[in-house]
Amino acid sequence: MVAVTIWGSLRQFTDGKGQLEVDARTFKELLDRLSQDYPGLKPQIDRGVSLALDGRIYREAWFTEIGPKSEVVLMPYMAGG
Amino acid sequence: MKGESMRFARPTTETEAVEIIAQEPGLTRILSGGTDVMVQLKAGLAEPALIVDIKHIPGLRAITPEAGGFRIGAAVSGAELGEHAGVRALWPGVVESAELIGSTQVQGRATMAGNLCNGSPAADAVPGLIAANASARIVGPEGIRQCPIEDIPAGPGKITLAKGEFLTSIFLPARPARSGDAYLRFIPRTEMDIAVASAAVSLTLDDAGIVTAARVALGAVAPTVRLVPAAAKAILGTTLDDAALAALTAACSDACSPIDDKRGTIEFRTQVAGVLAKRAALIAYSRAGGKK
Amino acid sequence: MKSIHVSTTINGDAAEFICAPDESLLDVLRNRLGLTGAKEGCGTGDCGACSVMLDDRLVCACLVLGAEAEGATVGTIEGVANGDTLHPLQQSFIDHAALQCGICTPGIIVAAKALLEKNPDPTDTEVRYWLAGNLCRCTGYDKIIHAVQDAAQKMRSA
Amino acid sequence: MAFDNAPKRVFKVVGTRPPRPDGVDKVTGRALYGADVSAPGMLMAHILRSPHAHAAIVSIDTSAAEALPGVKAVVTAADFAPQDDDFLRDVQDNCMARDKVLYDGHALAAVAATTPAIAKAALRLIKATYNALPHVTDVDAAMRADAPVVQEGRSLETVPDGMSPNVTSHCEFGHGDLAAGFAAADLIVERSFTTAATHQGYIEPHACLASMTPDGKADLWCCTQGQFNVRTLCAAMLGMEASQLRVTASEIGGGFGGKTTVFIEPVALALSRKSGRPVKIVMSRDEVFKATGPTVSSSIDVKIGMTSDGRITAAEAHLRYSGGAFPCGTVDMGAQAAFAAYDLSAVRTLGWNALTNRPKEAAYRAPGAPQAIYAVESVVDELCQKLGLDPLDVRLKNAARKGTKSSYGPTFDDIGLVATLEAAMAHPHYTAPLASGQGRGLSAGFWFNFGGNTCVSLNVNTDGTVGITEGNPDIGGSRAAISQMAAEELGISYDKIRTIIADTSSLGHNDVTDGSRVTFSVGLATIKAAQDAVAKMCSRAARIWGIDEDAVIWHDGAAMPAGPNAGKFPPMTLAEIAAVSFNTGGPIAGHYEFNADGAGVSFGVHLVDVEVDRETGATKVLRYTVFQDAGKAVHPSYVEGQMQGGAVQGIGWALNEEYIYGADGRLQNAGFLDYRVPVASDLPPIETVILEIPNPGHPYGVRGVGETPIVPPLAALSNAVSRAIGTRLNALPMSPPRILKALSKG
Repeated sequence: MVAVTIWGSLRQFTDGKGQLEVDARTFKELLDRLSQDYPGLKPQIDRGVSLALDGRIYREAWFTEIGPKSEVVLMPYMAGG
Repeated sequence: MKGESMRFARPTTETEAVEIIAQEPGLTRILSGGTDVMVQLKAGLAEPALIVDIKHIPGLRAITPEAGGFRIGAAVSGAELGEHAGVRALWPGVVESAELIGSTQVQGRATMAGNLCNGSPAADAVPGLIAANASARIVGPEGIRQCPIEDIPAGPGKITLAKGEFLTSIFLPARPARSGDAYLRFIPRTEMDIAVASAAVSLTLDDAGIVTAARVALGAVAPTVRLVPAAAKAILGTTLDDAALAALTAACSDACSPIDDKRGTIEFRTQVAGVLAKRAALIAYSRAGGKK
Repeated sequence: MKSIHVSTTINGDAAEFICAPDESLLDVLRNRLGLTGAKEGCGTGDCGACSVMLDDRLVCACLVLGAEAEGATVGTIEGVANGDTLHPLQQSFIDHAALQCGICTPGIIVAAKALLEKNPDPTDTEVRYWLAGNLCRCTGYDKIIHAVQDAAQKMRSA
Repeated sequence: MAFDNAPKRVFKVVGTRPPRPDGVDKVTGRALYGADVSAPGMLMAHILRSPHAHAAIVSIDTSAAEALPGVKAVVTAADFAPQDDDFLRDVQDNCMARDKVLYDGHALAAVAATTPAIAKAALRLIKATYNALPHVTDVDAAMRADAPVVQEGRSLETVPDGMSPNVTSHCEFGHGDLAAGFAAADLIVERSFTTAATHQGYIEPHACLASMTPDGKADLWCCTQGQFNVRTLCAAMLGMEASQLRVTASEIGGGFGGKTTVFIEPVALALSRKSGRPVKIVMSRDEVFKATGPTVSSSIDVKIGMTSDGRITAAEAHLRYSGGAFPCGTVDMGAQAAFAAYDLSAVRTLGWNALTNRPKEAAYRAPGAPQAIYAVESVVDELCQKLGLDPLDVRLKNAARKGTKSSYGPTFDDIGLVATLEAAMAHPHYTAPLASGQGRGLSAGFWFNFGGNTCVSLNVNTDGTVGITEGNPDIGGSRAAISQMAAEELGISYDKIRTIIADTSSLGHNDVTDGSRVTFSVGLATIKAAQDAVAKMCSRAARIWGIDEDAVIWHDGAAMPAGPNAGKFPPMTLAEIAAVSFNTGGPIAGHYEFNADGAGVSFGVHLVDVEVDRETGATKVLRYTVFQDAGKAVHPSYVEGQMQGGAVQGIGWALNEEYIYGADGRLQNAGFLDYRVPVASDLPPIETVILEIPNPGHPYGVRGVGETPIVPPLAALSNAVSRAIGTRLNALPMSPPRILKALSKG
């Protein structure tokens, strides 16, 4: 299981929880599991999210491996100039 | 359709120019430096039927000494004017104001006459010319006439020249010893802007440093560049002491009837016009040999 | 609209073209003569990207009618290098990384060349005011000023 | 063969300042930009734009225009494919209005004709009938319940009930107990700020040349930050397959984020399809301002609590951004970036985006961050002033560092903020004396930096030279940096390498040149492609020598036996291996494609001195110094150039640049005369101090550098002006009328 921190405005879809326990070993598994367990998050996940793994930001890499002790933070998908 | 019937003429005499212009019933634009005309064409603000390039009329690109002053041809560019040591020595404020029109590139083309005839209340060259009591030579179907510069602007984008008339030269008069002039404008940047407010002061001193004659003109604070006799009166008979400067500043602010627009507010223009007049007066005073 | 036939001199060579009465010199250079080194950034004389020399005066080609080139001499960025030898300003702009996107560069080099011909030893402030009509959005102008001054120094000692 | 995967720290080519490969083309006028090419039989097109801020389109009658001699095609929204995807539909509707025009300048029809004059004349013959609607251009006004509604039904599920339909998204970030934090503060300052929309102000207007043939194949030449993105968007809008559309990126005359989307490209393609002729569109400057993407405008509240010794106890920000007439996610980035420079135990940022009748926002250098950080850094400065604390001390005391839980969630790895602050503290600028009427301001700044999809090919030529094919338009010297990294990795000299930018048919997908990603991501791919080629060259050498591949290493531009046991052979240089490549297995090439991550965040600190004329409100910038953690600076001149250019764009934003709307909702200043970007004479030298804190996510330690420098100037200038005049200013730009008004009140 990994602990995923979500951002504040998504808590309305997770019964107010800011951190979710998910059984996932990769970014893809994490997204699938979150969409399944918290259907309210699916629209945001479909629009795009980034994943910060131990401080490093991954924008869309499905197979990024997540260790059980990793710090996992969900972030909106971002664009630059 | 734009430009469909547009003609371009390049007369080589004044008479020829007058005839060509008289024959054109539609909108005519005189091209000397072209820095306003070209912008109007680009923006579709003007769709002239005739463009008359007056640069090839003899004398229109010349600066000629006359009666102790100078006659500046209507097609003399700011850069050419700035390189003329004689005019600069006699009317430094006028020359500086002409040199403030646009960039170095625009200076290579833009003329005082064009700046005047464009009719902008913010025209940089105009307050200085009015303060200098300059006049314009105008030709047209009815012949030649001389006209004080302050009688030419008629409102934003409007001038008093009749259809068929055009300006051939500007005359800067001689001036007494111990005279000086100066022009200041406010722009948000250091270059490349249209004046948000401006002021020109021309004055003459006696041996004691007392102002014996003065003319003050303001730009961008009314529908036309405005001569402000009350402001001149405020400094006449003074040595530009603090009280006189305060009276000048107040008279200038009182003379303002500006608008709020993208370039500045009524409040800002009114306040800054007074400040600029005060600062210009001090420069003119120093140029006239006055010691503060 | 009747086209006008114009005979002129561009970068030292005789040139002829026809143009519409309301056509700018910039459009003529770019669209009729294939000289696309002068750029149109604004078309209203506010950016300087179309700087060229007209009868030895620095001007914005967008503020000149093509018809006005009759009998005149025009100098563009394409004529600044001497054959395969770059002008010292051109070399200096490369050496000092005084360009990023490069769109303003032709205009700035033409303008700076006009400055150094008039004033071979300008102050930084003089360079900045002379070039105030040449907008550059990439560099913040710092390296441009260095490049002009370095070229000026090299030209003085050449 | 074996690679040393340890980060490289000693460089031969990286860190030097060679001439850029496109330099001569660009100083001689030879470089071809968007508007510089023509095609035989080419038509010129112009676009009809809305004079209304907001109106329903009742009808568009193009028949008279079509009948005008010389007109070859007219298109409207009906000529584009219907889109199901919200994002694509918005981009398309912005290119050509469908049912409503949403802002002054919104396109609704286009004409291609044999001459530009005919095309313009035809525009006047198009009869567009409008039903004018109430408009709103101010973000706070747009959020009110009774505001005119710009678009219905665009609110995401994240928006709380009861808000105006103009509010399209809501976000919240942060951690900790705010109430407890504020209770622990000795002083709390709470202020509201506004920032005007600004434009990227690239000097090159958008331009393109499209050519589609009757068999449905098309070529598109355009100035863009990303030709692959242009292909994706245009193919979808035209209903084409990607393979049939080849997009070539011209040289690009500035972008800064503004050329990361499409405006005229699909229109030119549609006109070309309809007319059967090549079609060129070049925007006027007026069109660029009215109808391409400026930044968001913003209204921001910030509340920060501090102890009397300068420790921040709690921080909160509410950001209201408007990205114009279409939904916009930029506020998410502003909300995440707002407090990134601080190590905070209690922090919360809330953000909302609201629709207004303004053009659709496009990215601009660190999108969303300058506005938020301006507000935060202004309040921090006011706290420092009120508590009598040194503003750099306070920032150091609260600085984010390795191990800090960032305000947006993740924990920071190696970051350079503390080093940057210390460099500013030690710099003579910080302690130089100031005269009366002058003020000194500073601000920290931050940007995330991105990686992204990247694909690079590297070909070893038989004469020992190397060609690199990459897919990102070079907007500020990246070809030089890419060549440098290849030279470094291959061990050959810089001048043996030529890097070119591929069209979309010549290379796999590359994301747009944005997010400060190119030197990082394309550089990384180039290094990997070089390693791929090196592996092949080692293999060729091994076969020539008849030894095992693993017994060959690459050193200093040559293959050599790994040790005495591998055999005694003199090193074979790249040129020697290349010369016999046809005999040893054929051409040698390296390739790499990936989706780059690990870009590494970047911090900067700016110091500025100003003098304010108290009678006119004019601000003169006297001295400016930029400090930035750039990671390894590959070509330091171009790193400095990014720092200087970003700083000056920020100075413009702070002092004079703004979108000015009239009561009629129309843009008042759509030109460089009244949209006042800084000119050379406005500025002092911009001094730069590069700190090279290596990015652990890159073998050379490279970080993105392009975006961070626009972030600090806003607050640095505001703090300097506020200190100079003794009154705090809370709105940008600090135009002279605003400063004079503040002085008369203060």
